[in-house]
Amino acid sequence: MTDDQLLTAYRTMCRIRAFELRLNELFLQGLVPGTTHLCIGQEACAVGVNMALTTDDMVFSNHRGHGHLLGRGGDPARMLAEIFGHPNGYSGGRGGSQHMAVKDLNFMGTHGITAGTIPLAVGAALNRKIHRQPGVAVVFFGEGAIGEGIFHESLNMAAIWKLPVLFVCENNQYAMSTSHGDISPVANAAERAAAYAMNSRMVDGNDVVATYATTAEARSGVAAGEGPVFIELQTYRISGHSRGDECPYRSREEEAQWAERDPIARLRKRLEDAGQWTAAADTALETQLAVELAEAEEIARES
Amino acid sequence: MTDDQLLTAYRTMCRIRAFELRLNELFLQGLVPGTTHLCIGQEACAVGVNMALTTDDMVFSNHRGHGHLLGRGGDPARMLAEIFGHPNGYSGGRGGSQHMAVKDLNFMGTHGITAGTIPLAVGAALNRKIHRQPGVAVVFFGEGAIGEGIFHESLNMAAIWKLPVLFVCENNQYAMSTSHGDISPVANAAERAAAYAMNSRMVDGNDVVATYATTAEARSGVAAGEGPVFIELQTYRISGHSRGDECPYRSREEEAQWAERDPIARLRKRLEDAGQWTAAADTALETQLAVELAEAEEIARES
Amino acid sequence: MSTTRQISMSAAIREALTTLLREHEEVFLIGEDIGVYGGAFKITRGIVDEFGPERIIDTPISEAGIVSVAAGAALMGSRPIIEIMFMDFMALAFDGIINIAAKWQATYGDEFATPLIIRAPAGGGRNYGPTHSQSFEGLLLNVPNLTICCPSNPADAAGLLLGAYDAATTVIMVEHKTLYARQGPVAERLEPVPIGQGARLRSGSDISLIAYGRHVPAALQAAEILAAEDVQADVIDLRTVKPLDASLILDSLSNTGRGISIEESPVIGGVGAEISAVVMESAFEYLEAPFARLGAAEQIIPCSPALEPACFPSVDSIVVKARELISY
Amino acid sequence: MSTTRQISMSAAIREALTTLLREHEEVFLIGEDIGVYGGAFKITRGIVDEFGPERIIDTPISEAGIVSVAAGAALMGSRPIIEIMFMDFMALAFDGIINIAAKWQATYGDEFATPLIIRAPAGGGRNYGPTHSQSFEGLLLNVPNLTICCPSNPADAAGLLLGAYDAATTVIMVEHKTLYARQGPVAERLEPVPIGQGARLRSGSDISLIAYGRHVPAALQAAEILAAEDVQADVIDLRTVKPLDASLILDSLSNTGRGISIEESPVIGGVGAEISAVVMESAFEYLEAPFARLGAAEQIIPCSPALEPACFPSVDSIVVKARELISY
Ligand SMILES: Cc1ncc(C[n+]2csc(CCOP(=O)(O)OP(=O)(O)O)c2C)c(N)n1
Ligand SMILES: Cc1ncc(C[n+]2csc(CCOP(=O)(O)OP(=O)(O)O)c2C)c(N)n1
Ligand SMILES: [Mg+2]
Ligand SMILES: [Mg+2]
Repeated sequence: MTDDQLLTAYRTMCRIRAFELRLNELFLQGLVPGTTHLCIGQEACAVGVNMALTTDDMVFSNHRGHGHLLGRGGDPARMLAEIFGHPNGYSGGRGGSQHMAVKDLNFMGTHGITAGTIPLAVGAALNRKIHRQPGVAVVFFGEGAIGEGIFHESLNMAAIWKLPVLFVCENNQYAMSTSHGDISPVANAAERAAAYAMNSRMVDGNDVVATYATTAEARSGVAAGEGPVFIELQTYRISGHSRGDECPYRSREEEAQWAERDPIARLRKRLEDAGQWTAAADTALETQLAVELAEAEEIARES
Repeated sequence: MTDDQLLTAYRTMCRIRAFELRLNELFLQGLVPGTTHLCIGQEACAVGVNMALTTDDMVFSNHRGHGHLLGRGGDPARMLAEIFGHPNGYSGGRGGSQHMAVKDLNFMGTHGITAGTIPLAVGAALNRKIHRQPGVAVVFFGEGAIGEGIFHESLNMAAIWKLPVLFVCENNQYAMSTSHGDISPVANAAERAAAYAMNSRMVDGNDVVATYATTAEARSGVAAGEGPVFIELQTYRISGHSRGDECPYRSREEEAQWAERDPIARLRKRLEDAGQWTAAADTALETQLAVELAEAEEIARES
Repeated sequence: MSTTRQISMSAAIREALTTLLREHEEVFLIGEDIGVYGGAFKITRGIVDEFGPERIIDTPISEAGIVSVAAGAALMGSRPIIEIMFMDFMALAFDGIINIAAKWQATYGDEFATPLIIRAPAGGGRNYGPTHSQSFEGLLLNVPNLTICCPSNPADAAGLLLGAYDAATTVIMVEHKTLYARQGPVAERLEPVPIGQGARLRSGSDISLIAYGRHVPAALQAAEILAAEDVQADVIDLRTVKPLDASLILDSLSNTGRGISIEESPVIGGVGAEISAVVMESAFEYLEAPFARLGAAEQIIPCSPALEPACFPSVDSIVVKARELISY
Repeated sequence: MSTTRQISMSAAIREALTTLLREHEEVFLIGEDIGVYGGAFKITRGIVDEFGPERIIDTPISEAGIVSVAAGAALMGSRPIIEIMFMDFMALAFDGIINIAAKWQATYGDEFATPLIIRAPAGGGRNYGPTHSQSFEGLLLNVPNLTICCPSNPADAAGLLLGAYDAATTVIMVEHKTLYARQGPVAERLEPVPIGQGARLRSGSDISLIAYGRHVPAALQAAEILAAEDVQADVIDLRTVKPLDASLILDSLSNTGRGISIEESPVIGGVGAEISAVVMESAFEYLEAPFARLGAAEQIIPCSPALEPACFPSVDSIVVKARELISY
């Protein structure tokens, strides 16, 4: 990543974090209908992957998709409008947090059915292959989605047909309350790829640089027709699963350990160490994001 | 296998072959309703596995299940009655070839939905584990069944819960017209086990001795609580997939090559070489089986 | 009748599950995040503490596998009670329900029963959007050998679970998520509710309001409003939608000659269609107006609080439809 | 009208598929063993020779994946035509149908259409037993945004495929397997049949016989028998069961005052229930007898030739029911 890219990554990650934190506040105030899933702690995944993609690429998301969409350039005002259920939301208020898509961005949808978008990405890639069009399909899913049969059917088809798909598994250690170790016979999600003779990578998903680099490298092979790649991003959901989750299923020590690996703090330190960033810049950014967000909220509310 | 076991295996394999050949004739004469799937060429799988099991074990089958049931001790008369759709059939004529089960034999069912019995075997094993009862669950399925999501969900659960299940994949190279190579990114079905950190074995499924030995060895580990095992039996469906299949999807050369590995001919040769069997004995067996079968047919017809 | 207490539907279901677990060692619970987490709706909260993870089984996210694995255990004598986190996800398990659970015993014979209770939080009203708000009882009605229960109150929710255990067949328990917090009287000692029996909650001779689940309270409210207009409604709580209590429906319609079904499924091909057809077949001579149907709109269920309510029947829409039929 | 020729329903479907493949490069076929093997019912036989394996895609045995992968391709502009080998196996793909294909466009907006045609050989009569004889149109009727066609003859089978292409939505094409070999007149140049329009195949003012698929020929035969008894039947071929051609049904019933629905799905919660409810709502004043339903029995479909026929409507059962209504 260039210096500029690093700064962009940092700003986008902070924008995502600010968005999610504000959403949480709104939630606690009872201003958000339905439910929503925050990606606090996983910002480097969303940003690192998205920055390595082109506009031709088709991005499929899941239930925890705010970061994916913001990372792809989504408009916070229209996202908030959607979450509020307002007509100007990306899905006219019909979908809410779990169901937004933006054609202009080739952002093909967050979705409420676990693993449901994995086959869609494979199909999108099939379309590209048949019509020899550019672009790869990218699908974000959690390690919990691996439990679904459709995960297997999808990876199998992508592999035998050598389709241009990047399977991006954000392994945030838990599926709701269930730890990966309790539902996986293999230690790492990436080991699943062996059953499909699929290339795989394991990356520190809290390191935006590594995430970006791995995605960019994998993407170029995928785009060149070398077949799909499975990327496991190891990360942690700092927030609860959804509203009102006090996380009784994990220890405070574990949370503390992962807090030390907070992707935003790490990147900031890196930037500061490299002289690219200062505390003052951070304060300024914080203010700027707050203003931006307040504006977005205002627009969303009135829409 | 002891000498006696070898002879038993040979007789059972011949009984299965005779049953299937006769069924094919009846079919061609238009005397069999619906459809049916013959296991000609796969007799060593059915017999080798079944002989390694105990009466406590629960056997689940699939659409190509005549051999599995005969190998478990099924009554040809009641099987034929079922295939004819007669009231004395194992399922009262309701199920036909693809749907028969025999409680006394712990034979839990042939079934018409590809891969459908795999989770049932896992559930049966779960029941045994919860109630600390003896016996393992054994499920026969074709390599084509691996395409189904439920295959993945089932193996995953069996692995994480260390359930007593033997997954027996009869890789007869084709799923209907589709060759294994066209629908599998890995060369051998057994490689799928890696995704579940599951022990696996690859065996010549046309060698009844090897099939028996591997199954017996695997079964003892499974019964001892060491977790499930995946066994791939490499074999070949000599018959067509079902009625009227002229096998345009495979070459006559390939068929000829596999014919040389006919499990029955191979076992006969082995017995003859060891002085355990003669041409005269074979003729006598043939006659005996024909008589048996004619009787069964008679009973089935009148039932 | 024994003395009662007021408890929520959640608490009643939890108590019924606990009772079944205590009384029958063959019973186990299986589903996603039902142990420590207590399920998305906290119905099983605390149960794992008493019975341990061997009988309160947390699974991977594998709805198809959960149902079919449970069916395999049932085949060997277990009595699994499944929780599907949202009924919408049951679509992933329809093969196991339709081609296995509803067929094994009927095909292979009585020694091959696969008794299952499949609980599922269902329906709209919580702004959860298109994939977290559906209720599939209308769709599943067309599957032979399936039993479908849709309780409207705590006592029935618990009682139907006990009744489903006794019935020892495949029972889908449709629990409307907006009812979980509702309080109601429940007998000190839970009493089974027999499968297939509806209940008349209010007698009236002018119009039949035939509802289930969350629309039962709505029908009762509508009945109050109508009573003020001198229209006496006969309010039937179906409790079980398959098999339907056809004799109770006939009994009601033969008195009123007018009726409305009120359901959570989409109207087209839903529960009301079956009720209407049954009324057509059995109560034709008594009809003074065409039997009417209210149910979910023919569309996705939107998330927006501004849009969602219009998708479902309401006290208002029941009253309006009733007036229409009365003045027919 | 152009000149016609007699061809089988198989041949007509094959021709429609070929036409769509030739005219629209976005079209591809996807399914199990549809290439060299030509599918279990040989409908696609030979097609791969013209279009190659890139557009006639043989898949692993993965019904759920087939539907959802095709939906993903459709989302990007493809127009996939899926074959599910037996409709029974569609249960494995209901999540993709219900939660994806029927919802994506409605949820995300018109830019996110996922037009799919899903063909499935369906129904009984071939002694294939419980897992190879079902017909799910009655069940799928309850899914909003789905279109369901059930052709009864070669021209409609081909025409509805073209109509489904034009409609560009999610269309389930229920092809009764006993009809494949049936011959019928088909125009030299295939003509689209618009979705949602039934056809009156015979006019009569005494009783309406409302059927689809394989029961249309049966209804016509029953009409002949009834005519000999001086009962004139109005025979309606629904062609599309969702959306129903309600105005044609009303038109028929308003003339006859009596009617029977004849379907392949189980009666409870099936297509006939919806028809009966529609008749109730729109033709109540015209009814001289309660509208009646015939359909599959409430049980598994047995394999035995001695048992299977009793599960389904027949010319006989239609005639008996018609006489009953006439003398009502
Ligand atoms: C088919 C289906 N089953 C269950 C759920 C409920 N659910 C929503 S998110 C979730 C956990 C998903 O875990 P993972 O895939 O690891 O993603 P994460 O939430 O950790 O980002 C579950 C079980 C669902 N939405 N869809
Ligand atoms: C769910 C489902 N999909 C498709 C079929 C149709 N079908 C029957 S057997 C078969 C091939 C199965 O292949 P394999 O598992 O290798 O077993 P084999 O026939 O070779 O013994 C297929 C596709 C089915 N019965 N069930
Ligand atoms: Mg996770
Ligand atoms: Mg095979």
